Amino acid sequence: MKRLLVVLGAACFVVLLIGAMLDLAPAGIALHAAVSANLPSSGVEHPVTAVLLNFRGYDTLLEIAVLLLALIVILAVGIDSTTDVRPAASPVLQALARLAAPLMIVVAVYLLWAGAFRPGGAFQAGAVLAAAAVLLHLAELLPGWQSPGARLRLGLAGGFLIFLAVGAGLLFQGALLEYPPEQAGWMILLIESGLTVSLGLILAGLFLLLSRDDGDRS
Amino acid sequence: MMVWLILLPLLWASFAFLLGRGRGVWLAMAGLLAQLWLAYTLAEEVVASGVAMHAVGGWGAPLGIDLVADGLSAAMLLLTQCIALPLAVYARAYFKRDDPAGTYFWPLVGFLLAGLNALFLSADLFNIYVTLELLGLAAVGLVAAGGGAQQITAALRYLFATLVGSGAYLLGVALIYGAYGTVSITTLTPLITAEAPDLVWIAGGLMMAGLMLKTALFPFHFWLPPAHGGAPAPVSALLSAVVVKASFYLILRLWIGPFSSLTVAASLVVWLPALLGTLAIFWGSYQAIRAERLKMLIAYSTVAQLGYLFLIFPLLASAGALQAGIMQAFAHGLAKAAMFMAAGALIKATGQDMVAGLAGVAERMPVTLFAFGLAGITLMGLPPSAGFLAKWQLIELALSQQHWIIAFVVLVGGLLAAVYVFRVLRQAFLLAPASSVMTPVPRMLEWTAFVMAAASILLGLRGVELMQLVGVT
Amino acid sequence: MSLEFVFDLLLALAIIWSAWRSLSASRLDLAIVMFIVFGLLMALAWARLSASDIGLAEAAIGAGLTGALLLDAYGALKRRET
Amino acid sequence: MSAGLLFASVGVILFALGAAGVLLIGHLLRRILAFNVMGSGAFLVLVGLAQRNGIADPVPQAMVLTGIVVAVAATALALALVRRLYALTGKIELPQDDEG
Repeated sequence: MKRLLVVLGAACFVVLLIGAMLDLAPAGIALHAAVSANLPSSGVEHPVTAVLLNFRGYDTLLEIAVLLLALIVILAVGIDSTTDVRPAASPVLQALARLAAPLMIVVAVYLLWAGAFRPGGAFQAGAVLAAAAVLLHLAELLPGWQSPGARLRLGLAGGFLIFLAVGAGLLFQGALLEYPPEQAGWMILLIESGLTVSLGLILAGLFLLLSRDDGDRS
Repeated sequence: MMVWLILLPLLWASFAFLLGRGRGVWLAMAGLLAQLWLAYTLAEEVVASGVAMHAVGGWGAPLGIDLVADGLSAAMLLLTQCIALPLAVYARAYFKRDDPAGTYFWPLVGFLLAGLNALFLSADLFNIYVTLELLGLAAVGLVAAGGGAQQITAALRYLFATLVGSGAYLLGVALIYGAYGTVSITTLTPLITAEAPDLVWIAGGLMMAGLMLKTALFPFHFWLPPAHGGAPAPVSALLSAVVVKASFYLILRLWIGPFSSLTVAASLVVWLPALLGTLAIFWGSYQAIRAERLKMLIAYSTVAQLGYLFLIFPLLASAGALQAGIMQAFAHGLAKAAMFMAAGALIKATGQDMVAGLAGVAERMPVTLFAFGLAGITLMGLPPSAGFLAKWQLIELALSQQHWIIAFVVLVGGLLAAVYVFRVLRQAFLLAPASSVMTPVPRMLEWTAFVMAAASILLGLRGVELMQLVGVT
Repeated sequence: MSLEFVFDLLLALAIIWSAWRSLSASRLDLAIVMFIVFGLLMALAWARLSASDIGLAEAAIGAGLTGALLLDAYGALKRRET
Repeated sequence: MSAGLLFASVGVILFALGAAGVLLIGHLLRRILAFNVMGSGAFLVLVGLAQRNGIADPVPQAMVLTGIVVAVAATALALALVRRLYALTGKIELPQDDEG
């Protein structure tokens, strides 16, 4: 009964909403034009990066807070620490991981640098770093995390704190995250570099914390 | 200045995390004290010189994100900081050194408060989505932290409810952006008033439904009692007193702001929230009267008290309705925080959570019980409490607009509240069985609860200032 | 009907199909694999919407990291059972 | 029909599919999958509908990037809770009775 109701409701919703979307007149405001017009004073050349770190940088600041928060919640909830055994990694995978990991770090740096002009940036770079960590973990070259020590915590929160510090520093001479146009370039690069490292660590941490019951096995 | 209300909690939360497990109490206290001062100064400034605004990044809407503090936001900010500081004092005494639920308490509370303050200040629909997620995940984390199977189950139920709620909200925002090309509330309001295609109605419905789910309005209340009833007392207090009010605030803000032309066009729509609110009052009170566990009783009372907030929607044509709603939010916030704090002390002392096990506490813990009773007076709406002021104004407005049914619901709701409050008090005044042992609890737990309860009464005497603040638009 | 539109239409159907399979597959491991396929098809859709930034992020985070998290959780549940 | 509108419609279907899944599926890992499908649907609507005239708009694109990161944070958190629940109770479903 519930099943039927939900399915019927979902179907009606789809029909109604798609119908309404087809009827829609063009939007009155074209923000992409405003983005292009202000791109020269944003400090970067790639419009998406400009929106992410300048025009709507405040969204991104809060989003990093959400990510850091999720990691803290996982630490606070605690995963069971019973050890269990997973099949040993093959030597082929280990050799592959040793080869791929440095390469992935190079790719991350490239993506970070490229983000100023073309698709790429801190998120993609951080994700690649995290992927390298996960690969190393699967190849058993990097243990799962138990409880992060002081240095690791600094790495996890560092990118967010740099972002927060730059934003707050700018508050004293204007608005939150109001970069002076001539200095916006290096400030955004500074923030993005910090974010790349921290995002890489946090995203890797989400994985390494969840599978930490494998860490203390050997 | 208002920006610091967001940055400060983010800062002390991060530093508390850097310090490590169980640390950061004093950092949090200092931050909370500063936040209280900031919120108070902001409220004074809003009363003196009107709505305050901050264009983040210096761009201004619609390209950038605006932060706006009007009377409504300033009042909610003040309420949040007023509850957070005493709660922090309480929590410090509540969590023992090695309590697993307290290990990351301070960073989580910091992020929660940052989410709340950011939500109250934001004038951008998408930015509000991010603040909702920050708030929701922090709240779920606080419920789950260090908990057993019961808490984890409650946290998962809460998590899915809050995620579906923000998902619906996000789809609404996507449709709004598609229709108008902006998500700035200030820019949108005249655009929606000028022309609202069908799509915008669907968007409005999705956003409202999502937010009602997050506010636990009947029949979306299923997740609230286990989460608020199962969490540690300081967490329950924070969630019941302010977190559910955040999504209510958003409903109100959208209702009287961008969607005001829609709600005027469909006059029957205004009765839907009021109807659900009425059902919430009856169902929540009924469950509270039946509840066997003390904290479940208080949690169901929250379901009921949230119902009052939704009774104001048919009355919003008069300016006083908004003030009555915010007064109720304040009264319930302070009283419910006090009740959960008192309950935490009682549970620690008696070592159990049943209402039936409270016999004898009147004699041994008079301060705590007095706090519980004072908070109960506010919930019932007896003079001179803030709850009385809110309910009295609600009844007056309802009668002046000939909606006698609303006045009737308010009166009956007050009587039902009296039943469940007296159920607890009566039990507490019974003689303790000879076998009962009570562990002494830190004095701080009893007195912070008392201060909050007293505040919920005394606010009734200072209601004029609050109403004046809310009136600034 | 242009060739591009035919491609988009096929992609759209493939996305819906993979989403449906990832929710309805009776075996959990198959469901997760279908979800990863869904993520990769989504990345393709983002590229078609000239949003390669999202495409990159979706492939790396949406399909990659989420997929790894899900598979790891599946493995943990599986190992505990035996 | 432009590519934007086509994918926006796909987004609506995915959202409805995911939402129905979250409501109907008891198994928590599958419910997390359904939540992710629902989120992806909302993201497609956001970008697709905004680009229905065929012009790329970086603003919703940036919003979706933000949304994807938030979604992965929520997913990881949900998985942590599910794994904790499984370790404590051996169950991957929530009990039916919730009015206790």
